[in-house]
Amino acid sequence: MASLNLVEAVNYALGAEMESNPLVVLLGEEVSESGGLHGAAEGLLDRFGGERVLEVPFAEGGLLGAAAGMAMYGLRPVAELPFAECLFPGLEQLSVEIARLRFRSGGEYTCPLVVRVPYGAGIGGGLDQFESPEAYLTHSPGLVVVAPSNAYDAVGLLRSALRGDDPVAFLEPRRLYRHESMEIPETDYEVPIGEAKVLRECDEGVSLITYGGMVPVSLDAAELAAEAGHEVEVVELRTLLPFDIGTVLASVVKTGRALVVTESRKHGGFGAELVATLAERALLHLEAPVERVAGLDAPIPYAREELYVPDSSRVLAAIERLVSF
Amino acid sequence: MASLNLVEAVNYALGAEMESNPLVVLLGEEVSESGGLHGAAEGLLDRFGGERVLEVPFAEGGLLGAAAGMAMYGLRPVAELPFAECLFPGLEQLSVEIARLRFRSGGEYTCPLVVRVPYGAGIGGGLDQFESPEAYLTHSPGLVVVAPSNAYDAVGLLRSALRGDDPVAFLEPRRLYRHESMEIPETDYEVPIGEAKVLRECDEGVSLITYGGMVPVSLDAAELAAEAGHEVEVVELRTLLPFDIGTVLASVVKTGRALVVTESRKHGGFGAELVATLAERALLHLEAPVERVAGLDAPIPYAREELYVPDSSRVLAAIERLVSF
Amino acid sequence: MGEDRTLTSDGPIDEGGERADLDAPEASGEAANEVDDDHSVDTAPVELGDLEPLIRLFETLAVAERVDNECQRLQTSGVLSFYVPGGAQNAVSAAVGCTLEEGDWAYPSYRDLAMYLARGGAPRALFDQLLANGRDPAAGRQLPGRFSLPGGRYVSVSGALGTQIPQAVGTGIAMQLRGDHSVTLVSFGAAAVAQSGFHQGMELAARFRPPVIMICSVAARAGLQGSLEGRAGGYGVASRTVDGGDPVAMLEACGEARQTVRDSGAMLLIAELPDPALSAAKNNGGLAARRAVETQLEELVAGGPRAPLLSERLAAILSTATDTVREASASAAESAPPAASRALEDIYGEPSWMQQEQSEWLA
Amino acid sequence: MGEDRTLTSDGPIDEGGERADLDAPEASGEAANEVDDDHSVDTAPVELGDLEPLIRLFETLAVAERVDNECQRLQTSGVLSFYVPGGAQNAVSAAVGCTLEEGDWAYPSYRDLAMYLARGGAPRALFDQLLANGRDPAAGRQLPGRFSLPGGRYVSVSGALGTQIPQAVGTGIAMQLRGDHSVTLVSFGAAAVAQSGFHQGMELAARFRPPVIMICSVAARAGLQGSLEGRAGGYGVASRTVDGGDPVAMLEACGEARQTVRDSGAMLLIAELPDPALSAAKNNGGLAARRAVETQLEELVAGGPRAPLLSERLAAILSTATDTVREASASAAESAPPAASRALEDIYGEPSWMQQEQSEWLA
Ligand SMILES: Cc1ncc(C[n+]2csc(CCOP(=O)(O)OP(=O)(O)O)c2C)c(N)n1
Ligand SMILES: Cc1ncc(C[n+]2csc(CCOP(=O)(O)OP(=O)(O)O)c2C)c(N)n1
Ligand SMILES: [Mg+2]
Ligand SMILES: [Mg+2]
Repeated sequence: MASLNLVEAVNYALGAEMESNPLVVLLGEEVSESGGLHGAAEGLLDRFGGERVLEVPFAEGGLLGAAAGMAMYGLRPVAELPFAECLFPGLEQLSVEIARLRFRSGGEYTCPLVVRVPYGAGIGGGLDQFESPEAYLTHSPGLVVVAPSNAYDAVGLLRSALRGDDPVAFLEPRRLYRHESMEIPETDYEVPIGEAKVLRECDEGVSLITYGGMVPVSLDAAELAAEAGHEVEVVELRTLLPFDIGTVLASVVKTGRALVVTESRKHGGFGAELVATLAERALLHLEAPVERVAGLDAPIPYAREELYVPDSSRVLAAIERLVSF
Repeated sequence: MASLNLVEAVNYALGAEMESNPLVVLLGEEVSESGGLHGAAEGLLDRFGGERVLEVPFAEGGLLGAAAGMAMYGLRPVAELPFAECLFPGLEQLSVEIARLRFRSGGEYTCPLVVRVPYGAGIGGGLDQFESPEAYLTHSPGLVVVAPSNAYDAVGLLRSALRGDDPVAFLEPRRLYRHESMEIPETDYEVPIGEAKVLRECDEGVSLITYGGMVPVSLDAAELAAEAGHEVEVVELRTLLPFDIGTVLASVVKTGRALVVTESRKHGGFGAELVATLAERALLHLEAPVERVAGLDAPIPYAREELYVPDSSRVLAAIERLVSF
Repeated sequence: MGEDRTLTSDGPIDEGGERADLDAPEASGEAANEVDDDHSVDTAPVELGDLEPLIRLFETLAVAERVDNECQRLQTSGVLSFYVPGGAQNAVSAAVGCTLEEGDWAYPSYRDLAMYLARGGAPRALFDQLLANGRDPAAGRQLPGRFSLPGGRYVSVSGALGTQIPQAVGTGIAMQLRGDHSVTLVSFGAAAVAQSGFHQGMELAARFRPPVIMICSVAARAGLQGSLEGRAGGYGVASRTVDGGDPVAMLEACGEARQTVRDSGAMLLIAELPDPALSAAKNNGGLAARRAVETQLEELVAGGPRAPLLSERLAAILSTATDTVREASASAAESAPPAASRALEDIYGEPSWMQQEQSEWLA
Repeated sequence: MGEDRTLTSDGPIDEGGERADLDAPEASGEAANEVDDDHSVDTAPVELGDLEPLIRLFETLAVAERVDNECQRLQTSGVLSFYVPGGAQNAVSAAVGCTLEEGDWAYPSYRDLAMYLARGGAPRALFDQLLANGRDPAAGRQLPGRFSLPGGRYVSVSGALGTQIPQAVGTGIAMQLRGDHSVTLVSFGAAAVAQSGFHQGMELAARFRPPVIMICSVAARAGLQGSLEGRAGGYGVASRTVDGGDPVAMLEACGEARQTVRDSGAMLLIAELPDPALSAAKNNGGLAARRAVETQLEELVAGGPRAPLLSERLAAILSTATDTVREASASAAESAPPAASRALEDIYGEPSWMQQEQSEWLA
């Protein structure tokens, strides 16, 4: 197969799943024109027709509500949002309806759907379009939240999401859409929900836990740290809810130092859950305070966005603080 | 003045502020019939008329949007929600518009309004009405989030909220509306935003950090612990965003043991932020892992709600684990 | 649902798993007392055959009325902490419920207990849920009145107004895509009209024209701005206004609506309820509706040889309904509460480590 | 705003603080090049007095057209990463902007640069914002085209479609309560109609009848379900449809709408834009609109003694506009970017400990 970047991988996986499972349908705004705002649906309307690729009115609550009704009936809808802040008009459907439906109905109804959410700073998206919305999603038991950082994982996670029993929020780091291309195996592989991946190993040093758009930044920082003689183990979560607590704890117990890198605003972000889990369960193993490198507690500005979003030098500085503690 | 319970205190403070400041207006659903769903607006329509007490259509996004437009113009709107889950239809207005307006406009426009949110389990409210919504609010720089647990603080915090420069989410623990009455001073006192209160002091033992509906439960547990010979310092936050980091840290540095008690679902809740802050800033002072006592990671059931919501015996058990660590 | 779905080449999706079918009511051993699929009672004489639809409507209303009364009694005596009567909406709800066919889906409102009954729900199961006991399929998680009907394609009501409207439209669109000739019904009150769910549902209905009956029960147009008929027209969605106080007219209108939406896509049915300010008590609506069906039935047989048969039949229905409801309520009250473990079940297909760990807290 | 508000016994609320007033433009030393309050240029001869409103409209359109062109040039050359032209909406936007009076409030859409200009915004300030430099009052935080106008009662546009509609209605209700005889204007496109903000705004407008002009610019009704006029009627809100391609007709309609909403509450003004598929390029709309005003003006003076005066005046406006826009763009490009510290300012009235602490990260 050709080498694909992240957005091409999403497009490919959508097409392949629609091909093999006639219950999979795609709903989105402007999906007929140019395959949606980011082109992830490109060509799908032509391939599968207007019955499988539905262009909905500009209302994200309606989009998610309709997807929920389709999922309850037995289809496998994929709902595409234009950008992260569009979650808000749909959050009542996602948090109160979709996430709780199985519980509410005693298991009678379920909502196995996928909500695709292009998210994240670093692309000049302005202050009200591409935030990091995971904190609004990871407090909802019943939802699964995943965030791939590369084409391979995007394909594998999308497959798992479309074959599982639960509603999945699929966070797509907008800044990585065209970051890197990679060869995608022809095989029908899946990336299991709930499994983190250790991208870089070490025995002692710092455990760096991250996901989504912060993966390349973290790897860069780890490389810089290594050049300066500090080892860093990089754990990429891939699934945020339920995150892979075993892998995270094992790493931190081993290294004794933990750094959580997220792009979202620091206060009240998902990074706090990761740090809290470590404080509860790995305290005696910690040789230094846990640190968070995160976005500013501010909206994301259009100009000078680099001030908001963590870069490898901020990550590196934190690594250095931790090793020299 | 007569002795007031929490909901009477809210009613009293609203009336008093409307009396002294003609810019204060109240908007809500069914506020003309019986003063809203919980009676907090009782009598205000008669006292101030339909121009100051506005009954809006059943749409919480509209309610908050209209309140924002009034606040920008210069009024001091108080928007009453029927219950916590009604935040969701209004969260786009609150998170993307109201919280960010000052930043977006370079300080030109501001939104000093108050959103009143009756919240919390313990009243048989069923699984989709009275959750603990603070995690959806405390990730929004620009918002202030307060949660009184008694009539005195409710009056003082509502005054501060209505006199400050920022939008305030005012969380009212529904289970405490009629829990206890207390004498309210005749003076025009305020309870400052951002100041926690130490409800029970000790020099060593456990620092218990809590707020809102969990305050009485925590005090009960502290009392039981004291009877068993374990001292507990109870810190009531009162303001969640920005919370009083000085008081929290001072207490934990002193005792070396920290317990965070929240009613909300554990995972991704506001409690995680409190624990993370301690892991970052007080690690060397900790003599035991930080613990969270929280609601189940599940929706709140109508029947057997007591299984979901923390009670004093769960809090006590955590205290005992911490002191015997 | 959700698991074991297999794809049929065309037509509705097979339901695998353990769902009971409407026409195969659960073997709960109390079939005689159940309002089941065809609502016949053992004494049904063939001679009233052409009247059966109205008799079924009558029976649904009779049971609903008794449920309302019993629940208000339980509420007064403090047994039930929360109850919203079907009341005047019983007529609408029963008529809709009697109209729907097996493959149809229903998204009810919190006042639609009559629809629950007409859709095959047994009074005993209903009281198990009202009293939130261990036999409640939803383990007492829902507020009283927000029923689950396993196998009934009757979606558990949510506490958020209007959210069911775009969901129902989604189900209708799914029916279209799958070549399923069933219809979807969604019921809501006047307050939901201001909510975004109504707007979203109408937008989607206008764009996709799915087979969805949207039924809005309004009392004296209270709380509504402008004209609901005008709004529907503005979206390009057909509407029809019916006297919701007249169950016979409702039944007819629902039957016609079912045909209409299959032929030409979604429509809004506006059921005008009697002004609550005009009726002595909220529940009177339920009584009046049952009486209205009775009158209609009596007129149809008036002076003829079937009059005594009918009269006997209706009396039997009433007395059975009374016994059934009394028994159901008593039985429900005696049942144990839901098991503690249910507080952490049905979150995910497989419990995550969080739910697994926290089950210790339940001990 | 927000601080130092003092209550006047009746009428609008005093603005304290450091806001510039519309009739006291900021002493930025470039008044000659600014499109300021009365839009006169130094050469304005009194003889054209009755034509001034149209001349002001012409001037607004001329500047807007040049801004659009310049921005498309900047975009092509990679200087501007994002720009949505006013294009065909310039006619609507300029007409509305020229109609509003000082105390009126405007909630624009992202295509309303002409309204920004007509409301007193200077091209230089506009380019400072487009290029997100350090002189931008909002410190470059907003996407290009989402302008702030200090003192202009022109609310910075949000990226979320439709949210400004209930906000505007809230401002209108506030005007009612305060006995302020101003009006509020809110502008949006067809896509916002499906959003809940439109529905909420219409519901609130119908209930409170505040002095709000809701102007919806639609191109060939694309993306709209049903009839927008019918919808407005369904809510009980008056509507009027105007040819948005005709700025002169728009100006008249806006003036009438302003009177209407003061007399009888909110109305929906539907501005029909030329079908984008029919116009060669999006921006042609801007050019066509300016030409339309020119034609109208020429007809008004045709053959008379004022013709040469007018012609000279319009030529001067065009040439000034060209220079002003070129200069503004060049000046903006040279200005330094916003200070790093601005990334953590304007969050709260007083920065919280979080912002204070994090300012270290900016170093
Ligand atoms: C999103 C949301 N907002 C508010 C409420 C509170 N609420 C519950 S029922 C109700 C009124 C319903 O009125 P109507 O639709 O006329 O139905 P009725 O009960 O009168 O038959 C309201 C406002 C809610 N449940 N959900
Ligand atoms: C809540 C929300 N959903 C989606 C979008 C993405 N979006 C931005 S502009 C736009 C289309 C606007 O179309 P229209 O109203 O016709 O205005 P036009 O730009 O065509 O003048 C969309 C869907 C958004 N900004 N906000
Ligand atoms: Mg009603
Ligand atoms: Mg358009």
